[in-house]
Amino acid sequence: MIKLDGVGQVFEGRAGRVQALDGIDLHVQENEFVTLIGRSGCGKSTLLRLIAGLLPPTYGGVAVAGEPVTAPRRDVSFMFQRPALLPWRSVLSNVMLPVEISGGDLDRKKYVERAHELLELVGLDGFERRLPHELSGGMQQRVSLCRSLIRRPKVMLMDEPFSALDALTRTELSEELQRIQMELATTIVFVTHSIEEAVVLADRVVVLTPRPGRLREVVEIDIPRPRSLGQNAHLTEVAQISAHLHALLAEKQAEIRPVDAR
Amino acid sequence: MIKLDGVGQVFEGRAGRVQALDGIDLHVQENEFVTLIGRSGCGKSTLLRLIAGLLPPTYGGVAVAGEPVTAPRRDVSFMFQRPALLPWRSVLSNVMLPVEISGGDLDRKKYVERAHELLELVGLDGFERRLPHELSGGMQQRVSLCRSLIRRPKVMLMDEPFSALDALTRTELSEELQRIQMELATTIVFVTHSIEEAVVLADRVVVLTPRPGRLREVVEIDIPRPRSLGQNAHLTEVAQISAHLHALLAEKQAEIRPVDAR
Amino acid sequence: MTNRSWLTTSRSAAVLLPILGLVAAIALWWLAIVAFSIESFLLPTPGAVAAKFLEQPGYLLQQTWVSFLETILGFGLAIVAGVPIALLIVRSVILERLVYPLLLAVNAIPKIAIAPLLVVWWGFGQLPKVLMVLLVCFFPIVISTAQGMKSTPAELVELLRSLKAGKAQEFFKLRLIYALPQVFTGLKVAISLAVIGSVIGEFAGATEGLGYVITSSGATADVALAFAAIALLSVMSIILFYGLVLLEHLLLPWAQETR
Amino acid sequence: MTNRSWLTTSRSAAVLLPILGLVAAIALWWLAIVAFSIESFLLPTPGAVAAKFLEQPGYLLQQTWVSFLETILGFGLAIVAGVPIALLIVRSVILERLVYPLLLAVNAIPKIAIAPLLVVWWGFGQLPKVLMVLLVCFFPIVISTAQGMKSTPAELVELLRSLKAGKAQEFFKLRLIYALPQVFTGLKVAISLAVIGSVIGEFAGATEGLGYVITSSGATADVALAFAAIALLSVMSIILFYGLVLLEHLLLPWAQETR
Amino acid sequence: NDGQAGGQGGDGAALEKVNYLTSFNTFGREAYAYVALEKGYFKDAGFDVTITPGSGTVDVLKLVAGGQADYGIGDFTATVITLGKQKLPVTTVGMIHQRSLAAIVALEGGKISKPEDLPGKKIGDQPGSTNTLMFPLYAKAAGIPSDQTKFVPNPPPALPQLLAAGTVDGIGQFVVGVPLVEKAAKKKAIVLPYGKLLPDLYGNAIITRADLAKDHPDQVKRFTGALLKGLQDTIDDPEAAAQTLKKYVPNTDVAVATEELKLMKPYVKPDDFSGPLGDVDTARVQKVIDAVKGADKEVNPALTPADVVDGALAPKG
Ligand SMILES: Nc1ncnc2c1ncn2[C@@H]1O[C@H](COP(=O)(O)OP(=O)(O)OP(=O)(O)O)[C@@H](O)[C@H]1O
Ligand SMILES: Nc1ncnc2c1ncn2[C@@H]1O[C@H](COP(=O)(O)OP(=O)(O)OP(=O)(O)O)[C@@H](O)[C@H]1O
Ligand SMILES: [Mg+2]
Ligand SMILES: [Mg+2]
Repeated sequence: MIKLDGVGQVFEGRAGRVQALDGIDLHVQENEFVTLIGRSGCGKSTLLRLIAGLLPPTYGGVAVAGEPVTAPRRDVSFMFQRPALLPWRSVLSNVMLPVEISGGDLDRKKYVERAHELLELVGLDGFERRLPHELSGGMQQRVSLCRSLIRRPKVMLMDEPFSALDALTRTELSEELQRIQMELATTIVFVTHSIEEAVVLADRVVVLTPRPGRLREVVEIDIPRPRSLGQNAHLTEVAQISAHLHALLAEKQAEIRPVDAR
Repeated sequence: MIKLDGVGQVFEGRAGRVQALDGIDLHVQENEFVTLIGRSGCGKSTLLRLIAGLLPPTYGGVAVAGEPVTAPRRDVSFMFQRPALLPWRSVLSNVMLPVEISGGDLDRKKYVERAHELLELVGLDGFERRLPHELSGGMQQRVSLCRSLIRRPKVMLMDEPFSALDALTRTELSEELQRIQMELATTIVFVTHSIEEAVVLADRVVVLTPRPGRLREVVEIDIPRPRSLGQNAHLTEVAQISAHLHALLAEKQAEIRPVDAR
Repeated sequence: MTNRSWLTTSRSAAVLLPILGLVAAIALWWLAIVAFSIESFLLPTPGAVAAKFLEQPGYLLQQTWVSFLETILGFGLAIVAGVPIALLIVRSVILERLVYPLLLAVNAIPKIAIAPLLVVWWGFGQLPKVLMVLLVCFFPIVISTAQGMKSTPAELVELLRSLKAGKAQEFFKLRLIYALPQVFTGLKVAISLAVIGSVIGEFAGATEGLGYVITSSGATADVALAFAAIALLSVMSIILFYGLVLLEHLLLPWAQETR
Repeated sequence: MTNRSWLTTSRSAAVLLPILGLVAAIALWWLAIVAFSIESFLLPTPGAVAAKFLEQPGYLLQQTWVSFLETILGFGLAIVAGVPIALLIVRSVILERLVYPLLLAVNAIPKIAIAPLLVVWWGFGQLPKVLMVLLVCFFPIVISTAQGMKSTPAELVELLRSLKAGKAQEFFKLRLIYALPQVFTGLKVAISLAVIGSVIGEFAGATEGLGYVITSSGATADVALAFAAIALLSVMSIILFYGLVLLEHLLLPWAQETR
Repeated sequence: NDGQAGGQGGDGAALEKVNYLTSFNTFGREAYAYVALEKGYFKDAGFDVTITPGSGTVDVLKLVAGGQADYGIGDFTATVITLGKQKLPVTTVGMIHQRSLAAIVALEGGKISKPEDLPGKKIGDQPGSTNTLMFPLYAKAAGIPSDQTKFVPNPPPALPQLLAAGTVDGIGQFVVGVPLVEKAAKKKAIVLPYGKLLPDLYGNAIITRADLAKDHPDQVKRFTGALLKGLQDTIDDPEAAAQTLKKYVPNTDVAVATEELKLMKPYVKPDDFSGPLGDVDTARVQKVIDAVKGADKEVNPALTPADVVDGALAPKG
C-alpha cells in the first residue's frame, strides 16, 4: 500500500542544513498496522509528511496504492502532531471539516451522526458547540483524532495521536483504533513515543536511528489480536520486545547532532 | 510553600459554563515534589495556572510562600503544556528570555554558559541558532524545558513537560530533574499522564476526579531516591502503586460531562 | 490577572467613553482658540459651528445623506473588487509581482488631481463620486486582505492540503476567514478614506453633498459652514467606524484580543 | 508540494516581473487611448508624457526630490508618533475608547480643506507639507500597530506574564515584534498616502515639489506635464513601497508567509 | 421670436436639455445664470437648463470639450492661454465682462496701497492665473519692475484667509471678490484692478463646444441671448439677483452677493462702452492674443482670433 524507496530529506536553513532522513526503504502492506518509533527529532513527522504528499522528498521515491505521491490524496488521512484546529469552528464543525471539503454534503446527516458517535467515543459529548480555545490540550487532541477518523480513509497517518491523553483514555482509544482498523481494513502508520503502545498496536514496529533518520530495525509482532494496553494477557511477550526496542533506541546516543555541528 | 484553600474555577462560555475545579484544598511543602494526575480535561492545567497567578480563582484562596497570589511571581517558573516559543528568537535566545526579563544582564555570560549546558543536557547542542519552526515537536518542548530551568526558580510548575519526548529522553530528563530539585531545593508541581512517571518522580501523587476536578486522593510515595524510570530497582512497589492509581482514575467514568450538558 | 472595572467592562462605558473623548476634543478646540486667540476666519469656535448647523439642520443632513450613500456604495464596491484581487495576489506570486506595481501606480495618483477627469468621463451624477470612493479605499482593502491571508499558519494550510482541499476551499474555508481580523483592520482604515473620497469626488461637478457644501462655503467665506460640514463628516466617519467594530464583534467572536 | 519555477523563485524575476507589470500598465494606458480615442486634453499618451519629462528631466527630478524629502520626513514622524499612541491604545481600554474617536475625527477631515490652514500657521516652508504627510499617514500606522499588538496569542502573553515581565517588556519584547508583520502592512498602506500627502501639502503655498508642478500645469492645461509629475509620483511610491518590502524581508526572516 | 421652441409654457417635453457650468463655484458674480433660469428666459428660448458649479476655467473648458456640459463660463485670458497650448474643441461666443476683473487686492493698513508698493512684496495667487500671467504687462503699464514681486501659488478658496492672516501682503483676486475679502478680514480692502491699466483684457467669456457653434448657431444664439438677458437684469437690479441666487443656493450671503454684483456692473458695461452686452471685438482679441504670446512662450505662435472666438455668434449691436 505504501512504498518508500531510498527516501531522504534534507532541510536547508539559515543556520545550516539538517539531514532529517536518509535511505529509507519501507513497504507497508494493505491493512497493516505499522508503528514508528525513534528518538525525538529523528525524522518521524517528516517521514509521515513525505508519505502524505505534503513535502516532496529531497531524493528517493514515495508511492501509495501503486501511484507515485506528488500531492495529498483523498484516501489518506493525516492526524498531525499538533491538533491544528480551526479556531473559529466549533468542535463539531472542526470534526466535520473533511466531509465538507470532500463535498460529502449528500450524506451530511449521516456524517453528523457519525461525528457525534466519534465525539462520544472520545468522551467529548456535550462539547460539540465549544470553540477550540475553550478546550484543554488533551481535548483538542481528541477532536483532531475524531476529525481524522470521520472520512473512513484507506490509509491513516497518525503522528503521536495519544501523546496528550491520560493512560486510561489512551487504553480505551487504542483498543477502539484496532477495532476501527479491522472493520475498515485501514492501513495505518502510527508514530508514538510509548514503546509499549508501539508493541501493542503494531503488526510491525519500525525503529529509526537519530539524525539522520535511517531504518535501524523492523520488528514483527506476532502476538494475537485483540491486544490491550495496560493489564494485558501477553505481558511477558510485550515486555520482552519492549526491552529489545528500548535497547535499540539507546544505541549510538552520541550521534544526536545536526549535520552542521560536526 | 503552596497553599490552596477551597479553590474552585468556573469558565463561562457562549455554549454554557464549565466547572473546571471545585473545592481543592492542598498544601505543598517546601522542596516537595508533587505530581498531579487526572483524566484529560479534569482541570490540571487550570490548577497550575491558578497557582502561577495567571488566573484568579472563581472562589477560594491561593498562597505561595505565605503570600496570597494575585499576580505571577519571579521565583515561580511555569512550563506550559504547549512549548510557547517566540517564533523570531533562536533556540538560545528563547532559553535566555527569562534572564533578559528579570534583568540578569550582569551575569549574562554565566547564564549563557548555563543555557548551553542545559541545551546539551537535553540533546540540543548544535541547534542554538535555529528558529523554533525548524525544530520537531519534541525539540520545541525541550527548549521550553530549558527555558523553565534557566532561572533556578524556587517553585516549578510543569505541565506535561515530557509528553512529546521518547522513552529514553524521558528517563534521562526525569533523572536530571530529580537531581536539579535536590540541588536547588525546588518545590515542584508536575502534571503528567504517565502514571509510572508520576510515581517515580513524586513525594506525593495528587489524583483529580474528572469534571469538576476535585481531590480524589493524595498518595504518599515512600520509595527511596534516586529513582529511575524504566528498568528500575523498585519495580514491584511502583507497579503496585500504579495499579492503585490506575483504579482511581478508572472510577466514575460516567461523570465526564460538562455542567451544561446535564 | 487583569484589572476589571466598570470603565473597561460595562456596555454603557463602551458608548460613553468615546462620547467623552469627543467632548474633550471639542473642549480642546475651544481652548486652543481662546488660548492662541485664533481668528474666526481661520478656525471658528465650536459654538459658531453648532449655530451654523442649527440654522439649517435639514439641509445639512440632506447633504450628509448624499455623501453617506456615495461612501457606502464606493466602499461596498471596493470590497467586492478588492477581495478577489487579494485572492489572486495570494494565489500566485507571479500575479502579485505583476499586479502590485500597477495598483501602487494607480494608488499614488493624488485623487484630487483626477476628480475633474472622472466628471468628464462619467458626468455630474453619483457615479464619478462613487468611483472616487472606490479608488481611494481600494488599496488598503487589497493589501490587508492579502497580507492577512498570507499569514495563515503553515500548520492550518497543511491541514487543508492534507484533506486535498481545492484552492477555492483553501481560500474560502481557511485563508479568508483566518484573515478576517486583518481584513477588518484594512476596512477600518479604508472607511475613513472612503468618507474623504466622497468629499473629494464632490469637489468637482457636484451640486450636493458635504464636499459641495465645503466648496460652496468658500463662495461666501463662510468658514463656520465649512467646519460644520467637516464636523458632520467626522461624525459620519466615526459612526461608520464603530459600525465596523460592531460588525467585527458579531462576526468574529473567536478572534481573541489580548491586552 | 508547491510548483517552483524560475518565475516564482529567482531573484531577477522578483525585479523583472514588477517592471513587466508596469510596462503592461503603460501599454494598457496607450491602448485605452487608441481604443476609446481619448482626447489628449483628457489623457495624454505615455509618449507625450515621456517627451515632457525628457524636455526638462533635471527640473522634474529636482521637484521629485523635494516631495520625496517631505514624504520621508512626514512618514518618519508618523511612525515616531504613531507607535507610542498604538502602545497606549493597547495598554488601556479606557484610553482606546477616549482616543479613537478623536483620531477618527481628525482623520475624517478632508486634508485638502485644511492645507491652507497649515500654511497660515506654519508659513510657506517645508514644515506644513511635512505636517500634512504626517496627518495623512498617521492613522493607518496607529491602527495596524494597535490591532497587530492586540492579536498577540494569549499563550505568548501568558508566558511573558508568568515571567513577571513588566508592561514595557511585554510590549517591546513581545507585542511589538509580534505585530511587526501587521505594522508593515500598515506602513505599506501609509507610504502611498504619505506620497499623496506631500502633494496635497504642496497644493497650498508651495513653489516647488511635484504637487506644485501639478497645480501650476493644471492652470495652463498642460496635461502632459501634470501626468509626467503624476508618473514620477507613482514611481516614487513604488520605490518606497518596495523599499519597505525589502526592509521587511531583512528584519523579519521569521515571519513565514504561506501560499 | 426666439421663444417658439418652448412657447407652450409647462410642456417640458419640448424643451432642449442643456448643461451649464458657472466659472467657479456659486459666487454672487454667477447670479445671472440663475436669474435667467428663474425668470424663465431659458425656458422661453426652448431650453431646460441645469446649472452646475464649475471648478475653474480649465476644468470648465475640459468639461465642455468632453461633452459633459454644453455651455460654460471661463476667464477669457486663461481660455486663450489654454487654447494656445492645447487643441480643445471649444470656442467662445460672447463676453460676460468687457474689462478684466483681475486685480491685486491688499488690506488697508498693510504694506500695499498703490502699484508702486508692489516690488518686494509677496502675493498669494492661484497658480497660473491671469493675474500672475499678466503681471509683467501690468507692471510695464504701471511703470514698475516686474521681477521683484513674488507670487506664491495657493488654492483660490484659501486666498482671503492668507491675506487676512498676514501670511501674504496681497492676493490675486477678481475685483468682485473684494466684498468677500473684506467680510473675511473684517477690514477695508485696497484694490489694484488690471482693467484700469490694461483696458484691452476681457473678463469672463461664454464657452461652448466648437461643433455646437458650427452646426447649431441658432441654438447657441438663442442660449447666449437668454443668458445675457439674465445678465442685463442682474446689473439692473443686483439686490433681486442676489435674492434669486439665494433661492437656488441656500448658503448665499445676500449682502455680499449684492455688493459683488454692484461692483461687477462697470465691468459688464463700462462707462465708455456702447456695444451690446456680450460684444466681442476681434481687434481686441488679437491684442489679447499678442499679449499672451508675449507672456508665455509655450503658447502656439500661430494662434489667431478665429481659434478662440466665433465672432459670428457674438451679439451684435
Ligand atoms: N479558557 C477556557 N474557557 C472555557 N473553558 C475552559 C477554558 N480553559 C479550560 N476550560 C475547561 O476547563 C476544563 C479543564 O481544562 P484544563 O485545561 O485545566 O484540563 P487539563 O486537566 O489540563 O486537561 P489535559 O490533560 O487535556 O491538558 C476543561 O473542561 C476545559 O474545557
Ligand atoms: N521546516 C524545517 N526546517 C528545518 N529543519 C526541519 C524542519 N522540519 C524538521 N526539521 C528538522 O528535521 C529533523 C526531524 O524533524 P521531525 O519533526 O521529523 O522529528 P520527529 O521525529 O517528528 O521528532 P519529535 O518526536 O520530536 O516530533 C529535526 O532535526 C528538525 O530540526
Ligand atoms: Mg514529530
Ligand atoms: Mg492540560
